[in-house]
Amino acid sequence: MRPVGRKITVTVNGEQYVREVEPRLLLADFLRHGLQLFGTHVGCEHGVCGACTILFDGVAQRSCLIFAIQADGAEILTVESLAQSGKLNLLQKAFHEHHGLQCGFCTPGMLMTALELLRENPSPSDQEVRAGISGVLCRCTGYKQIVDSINAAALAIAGAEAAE
Amino acid sequence: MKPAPFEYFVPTSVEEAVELLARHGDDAKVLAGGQSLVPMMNFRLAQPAVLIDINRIVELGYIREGDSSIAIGAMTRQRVVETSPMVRDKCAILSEALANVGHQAIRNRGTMGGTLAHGDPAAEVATVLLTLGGSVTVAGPQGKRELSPEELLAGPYAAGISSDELIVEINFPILAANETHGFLEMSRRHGDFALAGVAAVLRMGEGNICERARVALCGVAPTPVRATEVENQLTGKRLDASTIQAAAELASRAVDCEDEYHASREYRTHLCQVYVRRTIQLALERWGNN
Amino acid sequence: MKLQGEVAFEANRETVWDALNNPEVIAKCLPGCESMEPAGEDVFEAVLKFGVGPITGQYRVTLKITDKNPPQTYVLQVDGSGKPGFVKGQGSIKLQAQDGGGAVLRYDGDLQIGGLAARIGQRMIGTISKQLTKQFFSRLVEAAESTTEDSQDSPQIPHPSSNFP
Amino acid sequence: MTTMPPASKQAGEKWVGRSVPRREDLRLLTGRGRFIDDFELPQLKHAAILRSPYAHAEIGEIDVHAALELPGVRGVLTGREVAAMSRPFAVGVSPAPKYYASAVERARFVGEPVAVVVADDRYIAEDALELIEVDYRPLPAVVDIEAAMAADAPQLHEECPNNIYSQREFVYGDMESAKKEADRVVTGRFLFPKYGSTPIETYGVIASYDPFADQYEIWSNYQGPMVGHALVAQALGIAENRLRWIIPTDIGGGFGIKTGLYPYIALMAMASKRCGVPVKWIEDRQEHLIASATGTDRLTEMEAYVKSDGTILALKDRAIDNTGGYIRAPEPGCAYRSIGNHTGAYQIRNLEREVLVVGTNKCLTAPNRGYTCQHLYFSLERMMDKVAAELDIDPAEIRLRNFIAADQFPYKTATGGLYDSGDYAAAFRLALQRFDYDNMRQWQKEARAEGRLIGIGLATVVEPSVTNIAYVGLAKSYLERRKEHPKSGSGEAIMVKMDPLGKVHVIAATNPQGQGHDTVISQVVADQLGILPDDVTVSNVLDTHQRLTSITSGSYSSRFSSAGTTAVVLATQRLKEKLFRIAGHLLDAHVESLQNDSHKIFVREQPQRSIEIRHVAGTAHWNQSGLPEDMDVGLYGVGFYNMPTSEPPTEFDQVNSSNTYGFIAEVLMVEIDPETGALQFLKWVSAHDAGTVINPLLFEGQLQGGVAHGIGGAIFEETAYDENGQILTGSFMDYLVPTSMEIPEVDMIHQETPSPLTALGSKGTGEASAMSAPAAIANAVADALRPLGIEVNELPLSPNRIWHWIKDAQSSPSQ
Repeated sequence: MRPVGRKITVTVNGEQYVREVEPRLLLADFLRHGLQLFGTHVGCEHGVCGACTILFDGVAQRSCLIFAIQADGAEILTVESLAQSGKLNLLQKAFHEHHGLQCGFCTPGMLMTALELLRENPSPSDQEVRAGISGVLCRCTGYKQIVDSINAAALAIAGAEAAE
Repeated sequence: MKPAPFEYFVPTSVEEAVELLARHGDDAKVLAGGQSLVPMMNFRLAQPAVLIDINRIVELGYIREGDSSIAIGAMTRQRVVETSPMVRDKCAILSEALANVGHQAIRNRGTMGGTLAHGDPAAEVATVLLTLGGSVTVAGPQGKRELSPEELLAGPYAAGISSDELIVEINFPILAANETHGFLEMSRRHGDFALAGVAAVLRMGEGNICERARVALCGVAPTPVRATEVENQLTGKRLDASTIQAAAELASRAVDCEDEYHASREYRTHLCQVYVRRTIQLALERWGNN
Repeated sequence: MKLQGEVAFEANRETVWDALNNPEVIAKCLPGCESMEPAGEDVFEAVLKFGVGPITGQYRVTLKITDKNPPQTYVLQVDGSGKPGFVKGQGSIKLQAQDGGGAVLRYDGDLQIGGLAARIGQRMIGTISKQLTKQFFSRLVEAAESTTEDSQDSPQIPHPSSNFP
Repeated sequence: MTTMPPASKQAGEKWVGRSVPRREDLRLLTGRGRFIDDFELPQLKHAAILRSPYAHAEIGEIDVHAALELPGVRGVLTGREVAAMSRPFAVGVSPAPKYYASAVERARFVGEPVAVVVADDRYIAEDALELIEVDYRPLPAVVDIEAAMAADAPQLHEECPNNIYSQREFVYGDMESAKKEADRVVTGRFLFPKYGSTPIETYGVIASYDPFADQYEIWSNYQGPMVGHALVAQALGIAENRLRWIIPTDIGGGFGIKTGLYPYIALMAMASKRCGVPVKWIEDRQEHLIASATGTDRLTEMEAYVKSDGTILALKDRAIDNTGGYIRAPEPGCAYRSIGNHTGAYQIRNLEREVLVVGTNKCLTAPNRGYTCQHLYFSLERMMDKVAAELDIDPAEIRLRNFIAADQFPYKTATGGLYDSGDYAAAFRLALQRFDYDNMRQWQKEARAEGRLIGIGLATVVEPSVTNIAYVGLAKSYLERRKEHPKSGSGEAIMVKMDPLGKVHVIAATNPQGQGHDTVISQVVADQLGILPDDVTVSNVLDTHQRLTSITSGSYSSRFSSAGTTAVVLATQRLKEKLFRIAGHLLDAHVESLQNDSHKIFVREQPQRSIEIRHVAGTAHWNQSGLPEDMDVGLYGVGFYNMPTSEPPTEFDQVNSSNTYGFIAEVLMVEIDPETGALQFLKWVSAHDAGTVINPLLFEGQLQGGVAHGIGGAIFEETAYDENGQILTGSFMDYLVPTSMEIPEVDMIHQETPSPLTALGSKGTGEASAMSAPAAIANAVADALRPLGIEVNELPLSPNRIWHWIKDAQSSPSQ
C-alpha cells in the first residue's frame, strides 16, 4: 500500500504500530498486507461472510467494513493473539479435538466470534451457539462440529476457572 | 472490491460535523457504524467524495431514561441498546426488534442513528420508532430540529433528513403498563433483510379491549409504513381470533412493493397479513400472561 | 421492470405537451441532470448524476423521442451507461385533456437495468427507479404549472429540491 | 456417531479407523496457514479485471489511455491482445466454440473478462477499471435452456447451431422388450437450478513470467485436475515443462468450483508477460458470484417403465445441461460424468438416454460438489416416489424391491459402471429403523388429519468417487473416439522416504482443501511401518516441477481416501521392502523371515537377531557401499496407483465413469407452514457406506458438510438471472449460503462394506449428501404437499415458491 495519508497508532495483539494509511484502506487489508498478519481472512468484503471478524476494542467486528484510519488509537486482537507460548488456548484446543474446522479459511472469524460469545455467555445452549456464530459462514463443516467445539470449549473454560 | 478514494474528516463534536456537512454538501456522506455504507462503497455503488466519520463524537453515545421516553444518542451501538437491561425493561419491543438486525458483529458496530439515516425499507429500528411514535433530533446549519418518524421516512432512504443534517438523538417512548407489544419478521435466512416484518404496540383496557393500536410494517414498501387501517380496525375491539383476523386482512392495504427474486409482491402482501395476525396474537398472549 | 403511472396537471394539454418537448424543461426535471445537449432531431445526450440513499449513480444517457403525435403521445427511448452499469428502456407517454381543463398524463414503460446496480442493488432498484420517475413527473407538474402562471415565453423552472439526497 | 478421543500413543496399534485430530489444525487455528493471498513476491503488482456488464454484446474499441495515465498503473491487457497471445482452450467437443481467457470480439455472459489492469495495488487497479471506455454493442440474450435451442434464439457461436455444444443418444440393454413387458409408464419433468459452492476463499493467482528463460511460474489455489496444466500450456503455446505451477498447502475450500480457475492462470500469465512484472490477482466475492463457475442447470424429462409390482424395467430420459456462454473443460463432463451410475442403486437393465449440452448467456460451469449426481438423483429419486405413488406402494418398499442385492457385487450396471461393493438394503434398513419409519408414517397420518403439512422424504443413492477421465470420451461417438488416442485413468502418486535416523517424510501432491490428507497419510504410514503418526511428517504441495503428478492429480471426485491412500500404502510398502532387504543383508537373514516393531527389525523366529530401524536407515544413507549389490541408493518408496477399473469407453458407450461406489440413504421429515411456505426439518437420519472409515472424526466432517451443501442447493442457493441475462444474485446478500441457523442436526450412521479395489477398503465420501439431500428434501416436500395435489419438480424450495404452489393448488378447482 502506498504510504500516503495520515499517521495512525494502533495496538494489535499487544504490539503498537505507527503507520501511514490512505483513508480508504480497509482495516482487513491493513492487518494483512500492512502488518503481515495474514491470519485474518477476507471472504466477501461486504460484511456477510464474517471471515475477517476481529476484536476491535474488545468487541467482535468485521474488519472489511472498517477503514484502517478509524483504528487510530484502537486495540485490536486477531487470531494470532490466541495461542500463547506455542500452546493452543482452550477454544482452539476444542476446535482441534472436535474437528471444528476443515479448510480453515473461516476459522479465524469463527474463533474471534466464539471468543466473544463465550465471554458474554459462558454456558450457551446449542441454539445460542448457533445464533452466536450465524454471522460467520462456513462451507466445509456444516457447522455441527463447530457447535460441538464451542460447547466443549465452554465446559473446558468453566473447568479451568473452577480449578483456579 | 475496494472503495474509491475519498477525503476523510473526523470531527469530534456535533458542531464540527455539521459545519463539515455544510461545507461539503451533497458530496459528503456521514460515516457512522458503516455497516450499510461501507459495503456499498466496497462495491463502488457508493462513491462519496468526502467521508465525515462521526465515530469520535463521544457525546453521541448514551442511553438516558426519561419520564416517558428513552433518549438514545445517535452513535450508540445497536448491540449496546439491545442488551441494555433498562431498554429491555422499559421498551422491550426495541430490544426484540434489534435482535433481528443482521448478526451480532454487525450490531456491535452498527449505530442507532446510522440505521435511521440509512432508512432501509426493511429497517427494524425505524419500524419500531414508527410504531411507538417517537422522534428523531437532527442537527443542521440552522440548529437542531425534531422530526416525527413519519417526517423522517417521508421517502425512501430517510428522505426527511437533508444532506446537511446529522441525526443526534432518537427518542423512544417507554411502553406503559397497559401496553403490550410484539415484533416478528420473516426472512430467508437468520439475519437477512425481512421479507416482511411487523411491529405492534397495543394499549389494552378491561376485557381485552384494544384502546389504541399502533402497527407498522417493514420490508413491504419503499419505507417502513404504518398500517393505519389495521390500527383503526383493532381500536375499540375486544381482541379475539376473529377481530384480529379481520384487522390482519387489512394489512395488505399498506403494502407497496415490487416483485423481486426472493419474494413476489403477492407473497409479501400475503405475509403481511399472516405476520400482522401473529404479531397481534403474540402481543395479546403477553397481555394475557401479565 | 415496469414503470407505470398517471399524473394529473392543472395546466392544459398543450402546455404539458410543450413542456414535454422542451429540452430545457426536461433537463430541469430529470433528477440530477447535469447537462443535456441536442444530438439530432429529438435526440439528446444527457449526463445524470444522482444519489439515493447510499447509492450514487452517474450515467451518460441518450434520450430519443419518437412516434410523436402532438399533442397526445410520444415514445421515449432511454439508453445509457455509467458507473453502476447501464439503463435501457422505452416508454409511451399519453396525454389526455380533462373536461374542466387540465390534463392527465399516463406513462407506461419498461426499464432494463444492468451491471452493478442490478446485481447488487436488486432489492433497491425498483424503489429507486420509481422514486426517480415520480420525482421527474412531480417536477414536470410544477414546471407546466409555473409556465401557465407566468408567461409562455420564459418558463420559470423551480430548482430541484435541495433536500433530495 | 460418536467421535472417539485420540488414542493413547502406543506403537503397534492400528491408526486407521481412529479419530485422530488433524495436524493441519495447528497452523490453521493460529493464523499460520498459508493461503494464496498470503504469498508475496518482490516487485509483485496487482491485477483487477474489467468485466462485461452485458450478457451478450459485441465489443468495439477499448480505450485504455486514461487508465494507463493513472499513476501506479503498470499496464493493461485487452481481449484482442489475449487472442494474439494465446489459443482457444481445448475442450472435448467438436466443433468447439472458441473460448479464450478473455472475451475477444464479443462478450457472452455478465462478468466475462474484457480487460486486465495491472497496478501497484488493487485499489489503484480498480480505480483504473473505471477509466477504461469500452464500446459495447448489446445483443439479445438468452438464458433459458429450451429457449436457447429455439430457431429464433440469439446464436452464441457460429460453430454451434441452435446453441448446442454437445448432443448424444445412448441405448443400453433391450428397450423394446422392456417397454412391451411394462404394465405402466410413469413420467416426470424436472428442472434443477444453477448453483455453486462459494468456497469462503475465492480464486487467486500469482503469475510471474521470466522472459529470459521463456518460462512461467504460477502460484494458485487451483484444486485440479492437473489436466488444467496441460490446457493452459497449450493455450499459451508453450511446452508443459515451461509452465511451473505451484499449489500452496492451504486452500480455503474447493468443492469442485476451483476446477474452473485455470483460465485465469492463463490470463494472469499473459498479464505478467505483457506488463513485465509478477502479477497477483485475488478474485473478489462479486467476481466469484457472477463469473467464476457454478454447477449447470438441467432440464430432465424422464419415463419409467414399470411392472405392477413396482419393478422398474427401463428408464428413458432426455437431459439438457447448460454450460453458459462457452463450454470449458472438464465440461461437457456434466452430462456424462454420472453415466456409470445412471440407474442409481437399482437393478435397471435398460436405458435410453438423450443428452444435450447447450449454451446460454449465463456464467460458465464447473463440477460442483456431487458433479451433477444431485441433478441425476433429483429426477431419479423423484421418479421412484412417483412410481410408488402411482402403484400405491410405500416409497421405502419400492426402493427395497429394486435395489441391487448384496450378493450381486461387484455389479456391472447397464451403462458400464462397476459397483465395487455394497449392501444397500441393509444400510437403508438401518436408516429406517433409526428413523422409526413405520411409527413416523403413522404419526404423519395423525398430523395430516389435523391439517399439518408433514412430509417424509427418502433418497437412496450410489455415491461414485474417483473419476475415471475416460467418461469425457462419451461426448464423442465411438467412430470419432477411434480416431483419437484412448483416454482413461485415475492415478495418484506419493513418495515416502526415510531419513538417516529412521523417521519418515512423505512427499505428496494430493492438493487438499481441508480434507485432512496429511493426518490421514500419517495414520496410514504409521500402520504400514508399525510406527507412530508423530514420526511421520508430510509435505503436501503440488508443484509440477518438483512433485510426481499425472493428468489426474488434484483433489476432486473424492479421490484421496481411496486412490490417494492406496498410493500411500504402495509407496510405504516399497520403502518397507527396501528397508527389509537392507536389514536382511545386514542381519544375513532372508527378507521373508523378518518382522518389525516400532524400533527394530528382527528375525521372526529369533527375535534377538535384530537391528534398529535407525541403523538400517543410517546404513542406507551413511554407508552406501553397505547396501546389497543390486540396490540403488536412497531410502524411499514411490507409489503411483491407478485404479485397475479405469478403462476407456467400449464401442457400445459403456464406461466405468468412476471407480469406487458408496451408498447413501436419507430419511428425513419436514413440516411446511401452509401460511408462509416456510420449511422446517423435524428429523433427519443419513446412512452412509463409504467402505472402511479411515478417520471417523474427519469422515463425520465430510458428511455434515455434504448435508449443508445439499440443503443449500435444495432450499437457498441459486445463481439467478433476469430474462436479459443480468445476474440477480451478485452478493452474499442475495446468494444465500446457509448459516448455522439453517442447518439442522442430522443423525449420521454408517455401514462399512470394504472396497476390493483399494488397499484399505475405503471409498470416497467427500460429496456425500450434496448428491442426495436435494432429492430427499424434494421428496419430503412433495410428500407434505401431496394432499394438495402439488407436483414438486423444481428447486430451490424457497418459501415464496412453495407458498405460490399451495396458493395455486387451493385456488384451482378440485378435480
